[in-house]
Amino acid sequence: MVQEKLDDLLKEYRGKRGVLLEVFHRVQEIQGYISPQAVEAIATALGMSPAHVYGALTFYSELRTTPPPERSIGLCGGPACYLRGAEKVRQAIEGHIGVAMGQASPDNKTEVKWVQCPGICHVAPFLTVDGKIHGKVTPEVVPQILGEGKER
Amino acid sequence: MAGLATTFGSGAMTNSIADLGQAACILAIGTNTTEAHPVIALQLKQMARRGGKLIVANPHWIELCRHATMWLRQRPGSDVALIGGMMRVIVDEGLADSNFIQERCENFDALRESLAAFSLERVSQITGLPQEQIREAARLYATSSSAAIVYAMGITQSSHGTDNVQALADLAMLTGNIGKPGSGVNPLRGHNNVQGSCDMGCLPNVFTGYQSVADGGIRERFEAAWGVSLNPKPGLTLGEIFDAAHDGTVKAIYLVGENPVITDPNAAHIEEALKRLEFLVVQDIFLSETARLAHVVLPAASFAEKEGTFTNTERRVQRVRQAISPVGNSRPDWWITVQLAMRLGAQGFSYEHPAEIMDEIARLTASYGGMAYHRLENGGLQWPCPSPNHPGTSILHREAFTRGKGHFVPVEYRGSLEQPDEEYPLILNTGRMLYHFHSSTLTRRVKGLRELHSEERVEINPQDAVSLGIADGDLVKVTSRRGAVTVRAKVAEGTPPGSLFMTFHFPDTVTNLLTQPGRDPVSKIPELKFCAVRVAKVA
Amino acid sequence: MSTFEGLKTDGEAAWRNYMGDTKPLLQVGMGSCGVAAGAEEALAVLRREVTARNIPATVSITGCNGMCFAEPLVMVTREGRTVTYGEMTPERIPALVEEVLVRGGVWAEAALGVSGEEEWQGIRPLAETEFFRLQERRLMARCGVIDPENIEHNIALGGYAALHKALSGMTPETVIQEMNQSGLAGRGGANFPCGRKWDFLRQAKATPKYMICNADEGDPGAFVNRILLESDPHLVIEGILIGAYATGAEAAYIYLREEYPLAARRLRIALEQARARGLVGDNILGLGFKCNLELVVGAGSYVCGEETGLISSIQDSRGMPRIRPPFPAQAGVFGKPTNVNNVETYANAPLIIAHGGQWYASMGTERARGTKMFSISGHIVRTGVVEVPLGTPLRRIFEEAGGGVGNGRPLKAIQSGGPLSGFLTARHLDLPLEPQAFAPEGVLMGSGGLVFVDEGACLVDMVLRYLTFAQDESCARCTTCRIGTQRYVDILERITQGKGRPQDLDTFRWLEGVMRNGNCAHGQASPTAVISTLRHFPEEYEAHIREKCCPAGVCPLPAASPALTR
Amino acid sequence: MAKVTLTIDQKTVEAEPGDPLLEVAKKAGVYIPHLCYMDDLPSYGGCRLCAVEIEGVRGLPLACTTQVTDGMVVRTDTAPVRELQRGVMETILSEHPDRCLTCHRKIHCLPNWICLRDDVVTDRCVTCAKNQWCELQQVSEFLGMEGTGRFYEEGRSWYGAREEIPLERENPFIERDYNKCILCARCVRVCDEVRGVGAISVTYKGDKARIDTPFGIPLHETNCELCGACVDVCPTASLMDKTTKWAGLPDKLVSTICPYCGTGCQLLLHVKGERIVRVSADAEGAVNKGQACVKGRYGLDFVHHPERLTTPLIRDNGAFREASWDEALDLVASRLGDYRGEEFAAIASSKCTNEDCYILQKFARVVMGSNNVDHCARL
Repeated sequence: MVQEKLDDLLKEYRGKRGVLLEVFHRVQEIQGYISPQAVEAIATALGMSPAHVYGALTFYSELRTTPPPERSIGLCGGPACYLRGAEKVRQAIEGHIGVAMGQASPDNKTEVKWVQCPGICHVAPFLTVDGKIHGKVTPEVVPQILGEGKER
Repeated sequence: MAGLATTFGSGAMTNSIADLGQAACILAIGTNTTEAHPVIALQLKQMARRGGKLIVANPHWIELCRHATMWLRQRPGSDVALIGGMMRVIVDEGLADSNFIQERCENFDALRESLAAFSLERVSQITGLPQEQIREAARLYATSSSAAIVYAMGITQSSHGTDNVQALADLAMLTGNIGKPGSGVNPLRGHNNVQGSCDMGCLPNVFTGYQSVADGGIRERFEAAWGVSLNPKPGLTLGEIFDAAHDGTVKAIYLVGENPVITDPNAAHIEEALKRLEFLVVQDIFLSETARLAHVVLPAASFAEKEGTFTNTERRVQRVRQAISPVGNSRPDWWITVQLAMRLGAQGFSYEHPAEIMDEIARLTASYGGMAYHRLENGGLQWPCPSPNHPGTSILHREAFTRGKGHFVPVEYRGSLEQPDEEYPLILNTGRMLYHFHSSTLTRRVKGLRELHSEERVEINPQDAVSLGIADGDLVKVTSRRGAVTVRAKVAEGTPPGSLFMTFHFPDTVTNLLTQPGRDPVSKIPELKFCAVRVAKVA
Repeated sequence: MSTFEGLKTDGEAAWRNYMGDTKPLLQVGMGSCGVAAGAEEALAVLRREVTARNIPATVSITGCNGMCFAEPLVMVTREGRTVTYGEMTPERIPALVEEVLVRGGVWAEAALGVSGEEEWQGIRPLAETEFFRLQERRLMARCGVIDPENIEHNIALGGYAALHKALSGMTPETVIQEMNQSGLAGRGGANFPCGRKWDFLRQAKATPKYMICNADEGDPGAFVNRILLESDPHLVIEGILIGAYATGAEAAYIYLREEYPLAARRLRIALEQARARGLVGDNILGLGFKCNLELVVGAGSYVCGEETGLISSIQDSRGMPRIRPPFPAQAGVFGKPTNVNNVETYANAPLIIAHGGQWYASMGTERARGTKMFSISGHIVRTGVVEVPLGTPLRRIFEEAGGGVGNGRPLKAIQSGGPLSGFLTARHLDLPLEPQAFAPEGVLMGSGGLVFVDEGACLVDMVLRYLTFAQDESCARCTTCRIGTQRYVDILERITQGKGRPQDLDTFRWLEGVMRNGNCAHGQASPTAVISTLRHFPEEYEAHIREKCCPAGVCPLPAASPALTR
Repeated sequence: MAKVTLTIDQKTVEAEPGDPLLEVAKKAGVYIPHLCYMDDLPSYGGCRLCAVEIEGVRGLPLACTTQVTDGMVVRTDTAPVRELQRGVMETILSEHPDRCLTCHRKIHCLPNWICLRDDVVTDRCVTCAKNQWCELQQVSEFLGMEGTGRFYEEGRSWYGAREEIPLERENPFIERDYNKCILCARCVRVCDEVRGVGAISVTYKGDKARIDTPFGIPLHETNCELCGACVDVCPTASLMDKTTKWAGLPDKLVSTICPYCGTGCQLLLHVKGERIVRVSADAEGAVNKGQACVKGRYGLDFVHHPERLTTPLIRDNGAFREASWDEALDLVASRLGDYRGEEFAAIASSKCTNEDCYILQKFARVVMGSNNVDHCARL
């Protein structure tokens, strides 16, 4: 299924240039990440070496080389969030779910990561859960947002 | 190499390796360059990197395809049709170089007439390629400012190898792609010194520099130089020698550094032939499968233990230098042969050093006339190098062809000798891989290379694998009309449906038990790239 | 092929219909700032209320008008006057509907202001509010006014007229002349004269030429480009096309950072609409000008905001800034001549062409012409985006538009220009907002991000964050940048842990000199945060290193020196 | 195009306009320290070492990215240049062991001597196989570096709490130790730009940046051809020939031609006593210009293989026995004497030298009177 979608997708881009980022985005949409097989296939379709593709892939923080976790928690690392208490929110998140910033739980259920500042500084500090934004977060509301269930 | 000789008057690579990188377009056909000639492949990749057009024609997906502008996946054995089709497009669309044809070539009308049979409909049918692709390839090749053809054993090891080569030569002449930088017809030789051993007259019909033994004048010169009278009758070719050994007409063989029991087609026949000899002496650096059949084995020194020269595929004569003393009691080949000659009472075999042998070669061979060791110190010289001040020749046929005018040979498509049928439905192709060489006499004695690949694999397309119930790594039996081998399967996307691929590197799997002995009528090269087989999983 | 006149007529009709004489128009501010504050839910509730109660009203969307602090915004237009309501969270929407639609009045307590110059139903004009009164809204004229997903609105309010003017009545040379005359300098931070840059590309021989819009607004705390792209994407597209015409570029890319998905969506819609109307493509407006415009979305890399990093990224490679020479104007994307400008730079072009370079140059200061957008955030009451004439004192932005710190603590520092720039002190509030005034203080004015920092923050710790960012985003080409940023991080970390050594400050200055030798601005300038704070806030470092204390109480150290408490 | 004339350290030099200054200086005999530049390849500008002073140019531009122009006046040995170069070097060395520079005994030590110093075992210079033939070490010594300097024991620098990167030595020929890597990307560029393979790439960014294969798989599972070109260009001990890294410096280098395919690559045999301890591609090679393939570079061990034939063998009652040359040659000569004429055939080898081949066919024709001589050119 995923393989077929990938094949169809790559047919569309075969031999083109200036499309690698778009291909990455679309493959990630299909697979949730960019697998070793996908890197091979992209390389063949676009006439590059697999290492070139992988080098580019790992250059970008938003592209995944491993399957995505079930739940992704992001905390903004921008200055407004920092100034408005993101550090304390980070500690609250880590304390609540038991996963350190920049890590995923061993079962890959939950990850916690810094996200780049998207310029919505009026809701600082904010966190995202699977893309949904929770603004003006305080350490006290973190358990409410993240719900029960400490990741071990 | 007979094909090129007919057309141009010389069978060697017309241009140089470095020159390939300068081409605007390269047609690489019947060559898996990155595996078999990795360093030459660098030039092809450089050319593509600089924006040149690389056309890869190969039934198999090869690494070079990654760098190619076009990949033509013609059916095995359909090269003449493909080239004929390209020529037809070039002529029909007025892309031929009529000045070049008029001034430098002859017999064009015959070629043009022969192209009548190469309508794109028919060519497309034979090759399995869309007409548009053939057209595009023809245009790409013909309209580039310079276009080179590179080929290797995929073209020559065929029952119609001479046809293949002549068609390529026609294609080059048709577009004026001869005698200028970045062009030409460029066979890539398999062994370090194939070119040299041919140049040196290790052929039954010629002395050094392709001087015919049947030509009285030439023979007289050699008789004068060597101080004997010489046999005017051309000798037997390799295959004929083994046949004659089988029949008993040849009774003694002095075999140096070869392992035909593994490398020749129809290996069982060869082994039998050698066993029937009254006397076999083998001279080698290892006790090869063939040496095991000998009456006497003479230990030779390796390349690192002697002085000499090799002539590479671009006709460049380069110095081989001694790095260490001969291992054990081994001796350089020339020295051993000289000892035998002296013991047999011959005159004219007293050499102190290989440099003296080269001086004798230069005296007797026009194209080597200007070669001498002191001139070969820095990078060697490319023949023809007729005189002591001549700088060597990087591009042949610049002003005129060696034979005068370039001779167009009409093309005719012939199928391979053994077509697949119900009983043997698949085509077996054989070739080389990067990590081993020939019968792997040398490479399997290198630990690391052996670690990487130590056994034969038969490559099979995923489609065929599925329909035959074969999985990657399964043990399968490959059977032809001549024999069978058992080998592990490797399911490979790059192998075309209906085909199998094996190397001939591993003595445990004698691939050449399967291949067929049919040879090209002119060049006598066996059809190693095409035979009908069947494959089945071993229960 | 549509003529411009036809498009204009259609646009105006659509706009009239939209604004409506009979039915009230309700627009929810759907910038990502609005969405973050709950605008999507607010819109849903509004739609539901209007439908359920069967009220004749048009419910639509608009972009952000810069008042992010008051999101979600709802603009209600009736009788030609638009009242902007702030903090219209889903819970407050029913009340709004009740007050404004059912009763037909206004909700004065929730109203931020009204359009136009006079008071209306007891609501003062928005333009007179503290947030607006220092602003000169040119680039942002349509932000928060039109539906950004509707090209007709943009055209009705003057969009694409400048492009039409250039294509139908000006040569590329005269376009560049106007640009030169305007004095417009690049808004991305480098401040290079735009007209001259375009002229380089125009004079390049090789073809095709490429025009690239740098929408990789990566500076944390900067979001002026986001507001423009989300609220009036066609303004930017028009500017790029004018640039392409002036330079002879046949192809253009907008390189957008991936953190702006809504801007990507708006740009895709805008491009589709523009293509459908012959405003982008092979024969633009039937005037024989060809320019294809593609959107490329990044994937999370700060250095792709550097123009050559961006070019590498478009070209299917790691977004590593390149070695110069060759410069992009000689060999950029795919080895062809290329020009890269920032979003806001392009957005100025239609204004300059429509009104003339002279007109444009009359705004701003002698050495910095025109208006500039700034995003203000951090310790400030009103977070948002303003557009002011260059030369406006920083203080007015902080105190009037921003409303000051607002928490009782005094202002300590101002971070301007992102991670490759540094920190100013409260003493610098009287600096005029022009790049030339910032430079002597060792800081860049930058692309428009201004972050205000109060006394509660520890600058050593904050600088450590900036350097960590610079380190994470180093492309890894230059040893000086890749390793130099790591050493800064190591030493800063040590200092915040009370393990600072006196010679560390000397190492900082020395290492900056080594890093100046880097290839691109990232490597050269990432020590600026350290160096500028060393210059303006030496006491913070002294306290951490000598006294082993963190006066702000942020670092895991005593808040005051043991010596002092004794 | 007309040549340009420039001055480098008071030397007047002629060059092609547009040539990289670094290369022009090198040809003129002026050494400018560098670690990432490679001849004939586009400049990478990564190591930042090759700074110079150019009259009329601001700052200290890099010699590798500067294209020479007429009248250029260049100085490579001024105090600001050296100070910057040492600064860059100090930065690089903060991520690299520096014991080979700091040991007080190094002046007395020859390659591969056993270290008697009592020091941390894992980073003594003798644990580095590249000691004394390391480019990084040479540049350090040229610049008079005395070690890591001010970053010694800093955070994540080499002597700090740096996490060790596991070695990759699964493939038989190339050993990769990225703990010693300075990310000059020479290996990546030679693999991509010269070899057209691209098996490795710079991956990730910032402090996570590392040269790697896709997903870190072993080299031999990638499209790597194990040609060793990366090992040749590595300026540190990151990439080493796995089997011969400890062979040390050779007694002599012998230039010869590869015995495998028909390309004719010129190789350098590194010889110690009667052993070939390492093989590299000869930069002077007319065809290969410093390149080779896995067989040429790593496939010549057969020369020393124990199965080499070292003495003539004569079959006696079905089995071979060793014999002296005289005995074997006499026997062969006497037997062959019986088959003069067309009963005799000689089969030559396309692996032998021209001289060997010439002599063999001359033997067949002159001594044996037979034209039955052929070889395996057709295979």
